[in-house]
Parts: sequence; structure tokens; C-alpha cells
Amino acid sequence: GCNQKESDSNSSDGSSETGNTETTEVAENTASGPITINPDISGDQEILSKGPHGETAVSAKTLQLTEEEVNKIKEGNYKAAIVMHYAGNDWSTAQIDGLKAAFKRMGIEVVAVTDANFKAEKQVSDIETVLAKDPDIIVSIPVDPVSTASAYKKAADAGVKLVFMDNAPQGLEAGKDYVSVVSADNYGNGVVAAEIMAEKLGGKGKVGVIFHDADFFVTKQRTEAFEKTIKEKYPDIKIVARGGITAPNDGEKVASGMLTKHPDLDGIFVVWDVPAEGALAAARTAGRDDLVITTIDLGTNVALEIASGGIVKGLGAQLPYDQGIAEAILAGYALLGKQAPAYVAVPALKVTEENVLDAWKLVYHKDAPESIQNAAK
Amino acid sequence: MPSKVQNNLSPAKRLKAFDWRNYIVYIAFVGVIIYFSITLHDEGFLTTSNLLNIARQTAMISIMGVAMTFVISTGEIDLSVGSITALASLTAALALQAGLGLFGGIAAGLGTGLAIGIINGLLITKVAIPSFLVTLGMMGIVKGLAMWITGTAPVPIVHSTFNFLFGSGDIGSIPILLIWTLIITIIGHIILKKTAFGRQTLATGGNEMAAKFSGVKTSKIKFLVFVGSGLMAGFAGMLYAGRMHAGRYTFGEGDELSVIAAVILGGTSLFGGVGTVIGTVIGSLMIGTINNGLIIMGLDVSQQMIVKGLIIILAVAFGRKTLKK
Amino acid sequence: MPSKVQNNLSPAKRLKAFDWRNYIVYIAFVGVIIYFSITLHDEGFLTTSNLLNIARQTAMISIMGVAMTFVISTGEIDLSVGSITALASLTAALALQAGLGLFGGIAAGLGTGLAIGIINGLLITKVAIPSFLVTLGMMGIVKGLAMWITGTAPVPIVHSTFNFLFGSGDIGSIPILLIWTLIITIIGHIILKKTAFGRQTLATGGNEMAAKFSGVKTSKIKFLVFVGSGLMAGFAGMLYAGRMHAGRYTFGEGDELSVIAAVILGGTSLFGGVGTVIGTVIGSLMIGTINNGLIIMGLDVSQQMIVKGLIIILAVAFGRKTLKK
Amino acid sequence: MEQPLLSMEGISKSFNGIKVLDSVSFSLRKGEVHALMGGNGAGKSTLMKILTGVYQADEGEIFIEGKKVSINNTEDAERNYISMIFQEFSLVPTLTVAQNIFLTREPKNAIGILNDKECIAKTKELLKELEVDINPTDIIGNLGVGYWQMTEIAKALSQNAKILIMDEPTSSLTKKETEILFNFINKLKKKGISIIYISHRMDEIFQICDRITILRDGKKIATESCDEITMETVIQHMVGADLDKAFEWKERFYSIEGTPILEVKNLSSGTKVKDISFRLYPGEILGVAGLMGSGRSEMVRAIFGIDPIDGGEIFVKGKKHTIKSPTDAIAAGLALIPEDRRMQGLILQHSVKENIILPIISKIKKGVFLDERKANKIAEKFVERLNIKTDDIFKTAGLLSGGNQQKIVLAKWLANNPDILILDEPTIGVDIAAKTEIIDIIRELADSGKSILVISSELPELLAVSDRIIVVHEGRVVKELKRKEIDSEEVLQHAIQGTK
Ligand SMILES: Nc1ncnc2c1ncn2[C@@H]1O[C@H](COP(=O)(O)OP(=O)(O)OP(=O)(O)O)[C@@H](O)[C@H]1O
Ligand SMILES: Nc1ncnc2c1ncn2[C@@H]1O[C@H](COP(=O)(O)OP(=O)(O)OP(=O)(O)O)[C@@H](O)[C@H]1O
Ligand SMILES: [Mg+2]
Ligand SMILES: [Mg+2]
Repeated sequence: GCNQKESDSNSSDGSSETGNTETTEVAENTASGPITINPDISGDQEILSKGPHGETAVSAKTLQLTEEEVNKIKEGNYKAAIVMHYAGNDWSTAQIDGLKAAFKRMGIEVVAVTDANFKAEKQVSDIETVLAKDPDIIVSIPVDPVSTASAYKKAADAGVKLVFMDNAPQGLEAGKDYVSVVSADNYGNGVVAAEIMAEKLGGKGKVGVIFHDADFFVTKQRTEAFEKTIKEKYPDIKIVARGGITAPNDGEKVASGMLTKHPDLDGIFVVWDVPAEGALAAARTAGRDDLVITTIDLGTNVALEIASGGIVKGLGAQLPYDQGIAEAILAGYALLGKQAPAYVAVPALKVTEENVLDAWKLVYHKDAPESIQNAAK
Repeated sequence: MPSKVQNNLSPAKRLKAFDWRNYIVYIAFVGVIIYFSITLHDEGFLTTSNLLNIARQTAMISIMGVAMTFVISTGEIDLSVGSITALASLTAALALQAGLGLFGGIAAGLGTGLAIGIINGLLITKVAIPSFLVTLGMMGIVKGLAMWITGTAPVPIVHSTFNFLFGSGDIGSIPILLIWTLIITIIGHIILKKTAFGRQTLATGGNEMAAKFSGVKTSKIKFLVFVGSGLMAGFAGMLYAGRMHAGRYTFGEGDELSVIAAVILGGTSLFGGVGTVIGTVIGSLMIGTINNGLIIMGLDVSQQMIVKGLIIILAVAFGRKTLKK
Repeated sequence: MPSKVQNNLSPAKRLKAFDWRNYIVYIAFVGVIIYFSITLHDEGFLTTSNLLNIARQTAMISIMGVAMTFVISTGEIDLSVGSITALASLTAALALQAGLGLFGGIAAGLGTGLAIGIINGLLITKVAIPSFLVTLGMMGIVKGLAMWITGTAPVPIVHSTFNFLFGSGDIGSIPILLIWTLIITIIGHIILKKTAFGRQTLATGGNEMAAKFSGVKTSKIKFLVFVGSGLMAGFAGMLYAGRMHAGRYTFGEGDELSVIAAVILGGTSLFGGVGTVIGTVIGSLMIGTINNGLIIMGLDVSQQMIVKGLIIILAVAFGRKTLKK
Repeated sequence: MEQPLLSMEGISKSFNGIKVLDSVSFSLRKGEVHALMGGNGAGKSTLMKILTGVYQADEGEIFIEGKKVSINNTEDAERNYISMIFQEFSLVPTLTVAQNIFLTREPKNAIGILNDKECIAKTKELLKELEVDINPTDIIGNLGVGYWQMTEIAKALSQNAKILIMDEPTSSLTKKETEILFNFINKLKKKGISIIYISHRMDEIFQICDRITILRDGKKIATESCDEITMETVIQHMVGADLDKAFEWKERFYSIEGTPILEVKNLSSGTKVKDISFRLYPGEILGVAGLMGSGRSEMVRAIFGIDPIDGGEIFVKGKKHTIKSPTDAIAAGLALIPEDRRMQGLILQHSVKENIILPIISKIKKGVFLDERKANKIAEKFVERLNIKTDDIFKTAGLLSGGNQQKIVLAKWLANNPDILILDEPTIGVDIAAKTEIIDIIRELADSGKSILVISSELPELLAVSDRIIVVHEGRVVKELKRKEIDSEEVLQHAIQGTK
């Protein structure tokens, strides 16, 4: 999950047209049979991210609920609540849609969806409020693993099954306090972005990094992966500038400053797609059509730029919809008392001009919008 | 503040204004409670535990609101409170981590608020910079410090007495946060309405010049209300820390606006001279209740925002109509 | 607004206040420019392209600031502008996507701002709810609408004329954003200082009662300044859209505070009656320059926040001292 | 000779390089009432503000009982038992009468909790002594200027001062309240309290004062005993010339046949205006007399569309008008000069010019723009015509002396040239020379066909200017007198009191 901090809308845009309605249908179309994540997702990729306690990841492709299991869950008439860190982006939207679709098939009612707007204290309030509705399952992504821990612990002690996205609160134990953590392969996505960068620069040049200046597990992993990969694998590429952002609207200012200070910059990595759009605007303004931008998350605007062979050359994408399905499946495991792996990851997806339309379909379970299709022609 | 002001409403209008502003928030609050009690009575809204949750969730806003009522009553504004809570939560947590004990933690949290409040107060009264600019600048400085002090990392607090006393504990079934809110509200109310200091605070906001002519040390009053605001923000920071068992630089983010909204909704005039502590706390509770009810109702975030905005406007508009008659 | 006010500064103090507030922002701005020119002269700060970048980056704040100067001059406040830019960027983008053409896009963007401005104005003048509450509520409503209208998805804009005209284009080497800023600033300045409407705006803020007695239609003036503020926020939303080639619900987030800060820094009184459009734009440029300089300097975000806060406070404090002599 | 209680020696004060006090000396004996006289802007208020620590003198010294003192703030003044009734009111509009009177001296118990009951009780007592009918819990902002002034007086009297400064305490008071105040002053005098009394009402001075000091243009002209100086001399000292025709009524001729230009029928509004009917004819000056609180101001507020009308009709030039706002009233050809210049008349932080041109701002245009040159000319014309003492037309209005501020309010509406001019206490705080000037201007206007309604609590002035006088009592017109029929002030006074 590219659950960025502070007010950002990270990510994969354009899902709305997709996400809210049609993806749900996709799930309903296969209303019987076992529940798994999208079988089209390639499974041969090694998952590079490590879990919050250093666990090696189990691929989400291995998760499954059989038809009998689903029917058994249905009998329970369970209730679930989704407690988000932030609901204002397509990553969240797609994830919630995936969850809702899978829960629907399992006969589980989603009684509340909350948005903490990146405020840990709000999230604690949300957990308390949601507990008033007595849910059996809470699927959640902690804003901050430290300060929300006690609230989650309270929920766990009350017997609620907890499934986490991306990160687990500190001090809670897998298998005891919570079921499992399902993550996108953020580290892998960072590596993908580095590789595309290296490829486009011919293994040589000067690059800048726009990172998320906050103690946030997910975005830290990405930047770390990008920088480590560049340093270790591509010694001729030098990271000459680093600039932090706290909000997505800052992307343009930071990128402009970088280009002012380093007019000879060849590429910029931006930690997620929304600030990357700002970097794009900065590059356009500076007349730097030759710049290479890589980022993470397949948003509409960056997809359009990739499709039209523009400044954004490629990115690593997450698969939030399927991540949601994986989480729902794991919740099912817990309800059934089935052993669940502590750390599950959904593989990273490399997106470039060549595969942008297919990638879109994979991520959002529907065809890319017309504008992108036109651009790709 | 170089641009202090005096009331110039037509006498008739002011009289009316005074009226409805005194009661509207109570009416609106009761209306909101009744509405949710009816629509959400199957969904646990009216359970004791949910109502106590609302009290917990609004405690920090209410407590900062009490102090902000004084600031706004003098016709000034304090935008730095949100940042102060963040820094205070961290300094308290760091002090506890460093083994300075309960009192070390309390001293660090309150001291942070106090120090910033003093600086604000001095800049506003001695250097005479408008409070909006001073506290806006301070908001950035303090937030930056909070980020910098631990490099944005949160600091866990394992001191269970601290956590109990400041946020997490219950006495019987009464959350300690509710007790703190009540104590601060009562003290604030008494100071504003029953002491010379409170009277002089309102006089300073009502007409600074006239107050000065009457022997009110308006600079001292203004200084003190900013110190109070800083101190209460520091206290709120400790409550966040105790409630979350950690200090973190994002605590209280955006709280300045919620606090000011609670104060204005409560009936205190943004132009000074009129203030009510009880109104502020009711305003804070009302916002908290709306937040809680809409989540229980299961609305989308976007719907929640729309409905919340509508309720605030309509509640005031409706109250305005009712009281006009 | 039920709590309008009048100035009650001691005559002597006000005279001084008037003085320094008129010049401080210019002095501070020049000081900031000189400082960065010296410290960052090897790092491209003084290059034309960087200076034009600052102009681009501040254009939206400046333009909204011009309209906000009028709002604050009447003693009111508009917290909804940030949200309006977001919604307007989306409606403009959706209109273009729907094939309504350039004029459709413009009409949608400006129309959004206009409509919200009108609603704000009516609620404030007809229902007489304090502008702080109206626009705070509206801020939530509009933000919620912006999230809801596309389910938080951004809407790309491929209409190159639109993108050129509103944000991305350069005429010669002059960014179109700079041209817009200049046009709006000049118009705003002329309206405020050279027309009856401007005088009546200042009179309304200076003493609403006295203005009313003098035949000024204070309600109409207030209504119009809110319409203007909404309209300019809609325009700023189009500029965001044109610059980013997309509409998005997060555009303009938190801009209300930046806009108000620019206005106050420029020397307009938060209590009304005194206003300067040029000061506002300089205030906006100054904040933009500080942001730019600190980024080029390579400071951490936390350091940037601290230094920016310090500069704002110190610049004003220093100007205050200098002019006192 | 005995040592004076207070003496100020060689006091000078400049604002922005302009000298407003030039080496002024002033002394006050124990138990005397000492009048401080001078034209508007002569420096009276400034001198007294120096004594109370609001301003600091550039030069000069202050001695109290022979000891040199330095007074740098209001507390220093309080320490020396000096207390002042300010011309610009020192009341907080959002607080109640009682809260204002006891501000900073609130009765409280041992742990600092205010005793509101005692505060209210004490206030009640004070107000009873002053014979004013105000509720101690009324919010000051809701009261009229007359009551503000009474509250100010009550506040000053409640402090145990040795030196009490009264800066135009009676400017908004009617005869009745003035008499009560004078009784009070006599009591204080007997207690040995010294009073410095500033007023532009000449007759009062001779009624109450022991000595007079006269300032002109920031310089002291004379200090004399009241017994040894005539009113003519005082005026001559103040004005620097003779003033021949003060306050003399002249019979004017106009027609009261045909349609009245303004007719009010059975007007009621709020609690104070119950049933008011009168007619105003073209070219007529109609005076309105009444006690404080009789509802005169409320009557004109209702006519001008500020307070809502509950009943009755208003006809302008024979046509019925529904006036819902000042804008409607102005459109119908009316103008109101309000009684409260600070709250209703002026934008204090704006310049003299901005204030003067505000009512006509949309008329002085060059294309879409304001014609600044014309605006300046208009402002300059009225500054000259009303003899407004200001450095230039760009001076902030709030920095002018009280009387000069009042003249700006007048100038505003004279510039607009309305058909019907309503003046509510137009000469509050205006000096004797200017008062006669204003009376002349009113007559001139009437002669040129305008119609004028004047409310005034100063009977000589009202008698001098009116062609006809209506008396308002408890919200009703109780009497209508032709000026010709009134042969003394007493007649009118009786009518006002309702005593026959
Ligand atoms: N703070 C100030 N700044 C500039 N000029 C001032 C200030 N205060 C007073 N003045 C000027 O000083 C002069 C004397 O004013 P002052 O108020 O003492 O007059 P006054 O004798 O009380 O007149 P009035 O009878 O009209 O009240 C006036 O010309 C006034 O404009
Ligand atoms: N209850 C009230 N509501 C609104 N305004 C009031 C109220 N009471 C008094 N006023 C204000 O008081 C002022 C006049 O007060 P007052 O009662 O003294 O009447 P008056 O007949 O005009 O007498 P005078 O002019 O001698 O003061 C008006 O400006 C009016 O607005
Ligand atoms: Mg005076
Ligand atoms: Mg009156």
C-alpha cells in the first residue's frame, strides 16, 4: 500500500470509474467457486519486502478459500469494519472495493469504513467508535505502528480478528493478537523504479530523489530500495540531489528547486505518483523534455504520460484491489480457525510504455480510460 | 495587536446577536443528539460506552478550547496550539524515556507549552506583532522542531502511571479524560465569569483602549492568555501522549482549526469582548458527536464531510431563525 | 456578521501601526531576496528561470489573495477558497473531458467558484451567520463534493489550449501565470483604491454601522466580496488544472491559510478597514521566495519549517523596530 | 496664597511635529471647580490626558501638593487620586453597566471570586443617587450615548478621587441630568474634591465654576475668577475675536400650506416610540425637544430605516414610502446625522477626507474611477467651511479633537445635499463659535428650500434655530409649539418636563 502520510492522495488514480462499480461486478461474476486473488498476476516474481518483524513474505497467490469454506463463513453472519489511515486516494478506494467485493461473497457485512486522515489520534477514535458496532473483523492500516498500538490491542482483547495492510502495530503478535499483514511489495516496487531509471539512462547519469520526509514504513522502504539498487547495481548513476516532501502538492516546488540547482540532472525518482505529477510540471516548465521520471503507483495522469512516451518513463505498481481480496481471505482464515501466514505480499508490477494498457487492466480490473488508450496508439 | 477593535454593531442588532449566540449551540447540540438517538438507536450510538468515547475523543479539543476562549475573547488568535501538542507529546515521552519519572514527564510536557506560550505572549505584547502572524510563524517553528527532535519517529511511552493519568485511565467507569475536561472547564468558566482577570479579559477584547483607560493592564492580560493557551496545548499534548502511549509529531495536526471552530460555534466572538467557556465545550462536543454519529451511520468520507459541513451551517441558521421570533 | 467591530486603537498607536504595516512587507521581501541572492548565488537562485518559477508557484495564492484582501478588508474571512480550487479544477477538467470545449471548461471552473461564492455571500448577509462558520462549513462541503464527484480520482486534461492559457504556457519567456497574476493584481488594486466600491469595502470593514448610516449597502458589499473570493478561487482552480494538466480534489489543500497569511503579512488588518492588494501580492511572493530559497538551500523539511517560521516573525519584528525610529 | 493642590508648569506637546500645547501652565486649588475653556482643538483634552498619563508631555512638570510627580500611565494617575471622565468614552460596550463601573475595582471575596451581587447593588445605589434610570445589568453597547455619559459619570464618582476631571460631561445630557450632576459637583466640592470642568456650554460654566482657564491654539490665554470675567470676554479669549450674534432667534418665513415634505403618521417602533405624528414643511426647521430617553433618537432611527417600524406610515413629498434601510431613506432624499459620532458617525481609522466623501462616493466619478481631485476639493471645502482643525484632509479622523470629529460628521451630510436633513444632537462637543456657525448653516439650508429636523438637548440652541418645536415624551408627541409662542426657555422646559 502506498499509504503515504499527510494528506496525500497517492496513487493509482482513475480507478474510480473502474473501482467503485465495475470491479465489484467482476467479483460477483465469479460468485461461486473458491476465492483467490486475480490469477493473471504473475507469480514467478520474487518478493523483496520483509515483514514488520523481518518475516519473509508469502505470496498472496497462495491464499485460497474453497467453496465449502466460503459457505461455512456465510453461516456466521459476520460483521467487518474497515479502518483506513486515509481514504482519499485510489489506492484506498481500490483496496476497499476489493475488500467489500470479497466480503460480500463471504456473506460478511461491512458495517463501517473510517478515514483517519493520517491522524493517529483520529484513528484511535475511529477504532473506539467502530467497536460500538461490535464487529467480528477489523481490516486496518495503522497510521503509526507505535501510537495506535494500544487501541488495536484493546480491539484484539475484545476478540476482534485483526488483519492489517502494509504494517502491524508495535507489540502485537501475529497469530495471537492479529491474523496477518498483507503488503504490497514496496521494496520490490522501489527496485522496479530504479531499474527502469537505469535502463532509460543507459546506466549512466545524475539523478535526484524526492522522498517522503516522514517516519513512514511504506514510503521509506521504497526510497531505500531505489537508492540501494542504484548504488549497488549502477555505480555510474549518481544520486546528486535529495529533497523531502510532506504533502503531495509539494512535488513541483521541490523538483523545480532541484532542477534550478542541478540543471544537468538526468532523472528524478519520486516516491509516489502524485508528487511525480508535480515533478512532471516542473520538468515541462524547465523545458526538460529529456528528463526521466520514475515513480510508484499507476495513476491516471502518470499512466497517460507513460502511454504517450512522455517524461515519466515507467513505474512500479501495486495491486490494491487484489491486496484487498487477500486481506478478506485472511480474515476468512481467522474465522475458520485456519492457520494463516504472518506476512503476505502482493507482487510488484513493472509498468512501462510497452505494457501500460495491460498493467492498467491488471491493477484496476478494467480497461484503461479512453484518453490513455488514445495516447498509447 | 495593532488592529484592535471595538464593537460597532447597532445596539439593537448587538442585543439580538448576543441572544442567539448564547443559546444556539445548546439547541444545536441537543438537536444533533436527538437526531442520532432516533436514527442510530439500533447501532449503539446511545450506549454509555459510545457516549464516553465521544467525551474521550473531544477532550483535547475541549481543553484547548477553554484556553482559546480567553485568547479569542481578547480579540486575538492562537494558531500554534496544534503544533504545541505535538512537541509536548514528544518532550513528555522523551523525558519519560530518559527515566526522569512521572514528574519529569509532566514538567517536560507542560514546560514545553508554557515556554512557547511565553514566547508567543512576549512577541505579541512587547514587539507588537499581530498574533495571527506570531502564532502562524510559531506553528511552523514548533512543528519543525517536533519533526526534527526525533527525526519524525514516534517515541513510545511505557510509564503506566503516566498513561493512566493522562489519557488512558478510567476511574470507575468514568474516563480520566472526561474528568480532566470537567476540571479544566469548571476552572476556565470560573476564571472567565467570576474573577477580575476574566472580566478584564473580556474588557480588553471589548474595547482595548477603554479597558486601558480604566486601568486594565491589557498587555499583561494578553500575555497571560497566550501563556494559558500554550500551557493548555502542552497539557493536551500530554493527554494525546497518555492516550496513545506515545509521543508523535503529527498529534494535534489541524487541531487549531477545530479548536477555533468549537470556540466560535460556542458563541465567543472572533472580534473579542464576548466569550463563553461552557459554549466552547458544548461546541467541541457537538462536533465530536457529529463525527461519531456519521461514522456509525456508515457514510463515506466524502459524504461525512458534506453532511458535517451542512449540519454546522444549518444548525446555526436554524437556531438563528428560531431565536429571531 | 453579528459581531462586527470598529477600531478602537489609541489614535497614536494606530497612526504608528498604519505606518509600519504599510511598508514592512516590502522591506522584508527585499531583505529576503538580498539574503538568498548572497547565500545562494552559486546555486541558481538568481537565475531568471528560478525567479519565474517563484512567480509561477505563487500565482494561485496571489490571485486568491487579491480577492481575500477585499474579504478581510470588510472584517470577514473566507476559509472555503482552498476547497473551491479543488472542486473547480475538477469541474473544469470534467467539462473538457465531456467535450464542452475551451469555453465549457472555463465556464465550469469559474461557474463553480461563482456559485459557491454566491451561497457563502447569501448565508453571511441574508441569514447573518458569522463568515467563519459559513465558510468553515462550506470548506467541508466543497471538499466532500470534490472527493465525491470522481470518487477521489483525478481527471486528466488533454486540451492543450486550456493548459496553455491557464497555467502551463509562456508568452515569449513570460509565464502566463505571471501575466494572470499581474492582471488580477492591477484590477484588484484599482478596484480597492480607485473606485467607490473599494472605498465602500474599506468603510464597511472600518465601521459597519457608520458605513450603513452613510448609505453604504454593507450587505451588498459583503455579498460581493464573497462572490469575488469564490470566483477567484475558481479561477485559481483552473490555473492549478492548467498547470498540472489535470483536476484533482487535493489541489489547493491548506491554501486558505497561506492566502490569509499573505494578506495579513501584506498589511491588511484582520479586523477590517485597512487593506492593500499590492501588499498581499508581495506577501505571497515573499512566502514563495522563502519556500524556494530554503529548498534550494537543501534544508530538511523540518529545518525548512523552523526557518520559515523564524523568518516571518523576525522580518515583521525587525521591520517594526526599524520603522519605530 | 495657599499652595495649589495641583500645578502643571510649562507643558508642551507635539504630535508629528505639530505643537498642540505650547508651554501651558495650569493650577488647581483644593475644593474648587476650575473650568478649562477653549475652541475645538485648543488642546484641552490633550492637557488633561497628560495629567492622567494617557499621553506624556514633551516638556514641563507636574506638581501635586508641591511635590513633583511623574505620571506615565493611568495607574500613576490613580495613585495620585486623579480620575477622569473621558470625552471619548472609556466604557467597554460588551460589558454591563455595573461591570464597567467597577472594572478593575470589582468587589470580590477572599479567594478572588467576584461578588456580582454586591457590584450590582453598589451600582444601583450610585445610579439612584444620580437619578438615572438604568438597569445595572444592561449591556453598555445597547444603551444610548446619554446613558453612556451617565455611566461614565457614575464610574468616575465611584472612585475616590481628589482631582476629578470632567471632559464635556454634559454634552449629551438634557437639562434635568445636568442639574443632578451639578448638585453632585457641589457635594463633592464640599468634601474638598477639586474638579476640572471642560464644557462648551457657556451658561454652565458660570453656574458651576470658581475659576476659568482659557486656551487658544495650544497656548494659555488667561486664568480668571468667574466673578471677575464676563461671558463676552471668555468668548473673545477663546475665539480671538468678538462673536456678536450668538444664539439669537430670527423669524423666518415659509409656507405651511400644501403638502408637507415629510409626514409621519402614528409611527411606532420598539418600546420607546409609541405613537408619533408630525409634519415637516419645505423650508422649515422643526425642533424636537424631550427628556433623555424620551425616544427622540429612536424616532429618527425608525424614520431612517435603522430600527424596524412596527406601525405607522411615512410620507415623503406626499408619497408613501416604506423605508427599510438607510439606503431606502437616502434614496427618498433623507439624511441623518446620528447622535453617536464614534459608533455611527465616523470611521475613526480612516482619514478626514474619506469620511467626508463616504455618503457621496458613488457620485464623484470620472468614468468608473473615483475622481480623487474632486474628492479632495470637496473635503477641503468643508474643512474650511466648518473650520475643522486638522493638519490636512488626510489626517486620521480618530486623531482629531472631539469637536472637530463632530464637525466631520456634519460635513459628510452637508456634502450630500439632501432634501430633508435630520440632525440628532448636531452640536455635541462643538465650540461656541462653531455652534453659531452651524446654526447659520442650518438656516441657510432652510432658506434654500431644504427641510430640517433638529433634535437637541441644549435648549438655547434649539430655541435659536427652530421655527417650530415638537415635544416628545415617552414616545409620543405631547406638544407642538410655534417658536413665536415661546417667550422664554422656561416655557419650553416646562413643556419638556410635562409640568406645565
Ligand atoms: N494622537 C494625536 N495625534 C495627532 N494629533 C493629535 C492627537 N491627539 C490630539 N491631536 C491634535 O491635537 C489638537 C488638540 O486636540 P484636543 O483633543 O486636545 O482638543 P480639545 O481642546 O479637547 O478640542 P475639543 O473641544 O474639540 O474636544 C487637535 O488639533 C488634534 O487634532
Ligand atoms: N433597548 C434598546 N435597543 C436598542 N437601542 C437602544 C435601546 N435602548 C436605547 N437604545 C439606544 O439609545 C439611544 C437613544 O437613547 P435615549 O434613550 O437616550 O433616547 P433619546 O430620546 O434619543 O434621548 P437622548 O437623545 O437625549 O439620549 C439610541 O441611539 C438607541 O439606539
Ligand atoms: Mg476635547
Ligand atoms: Mg438621542
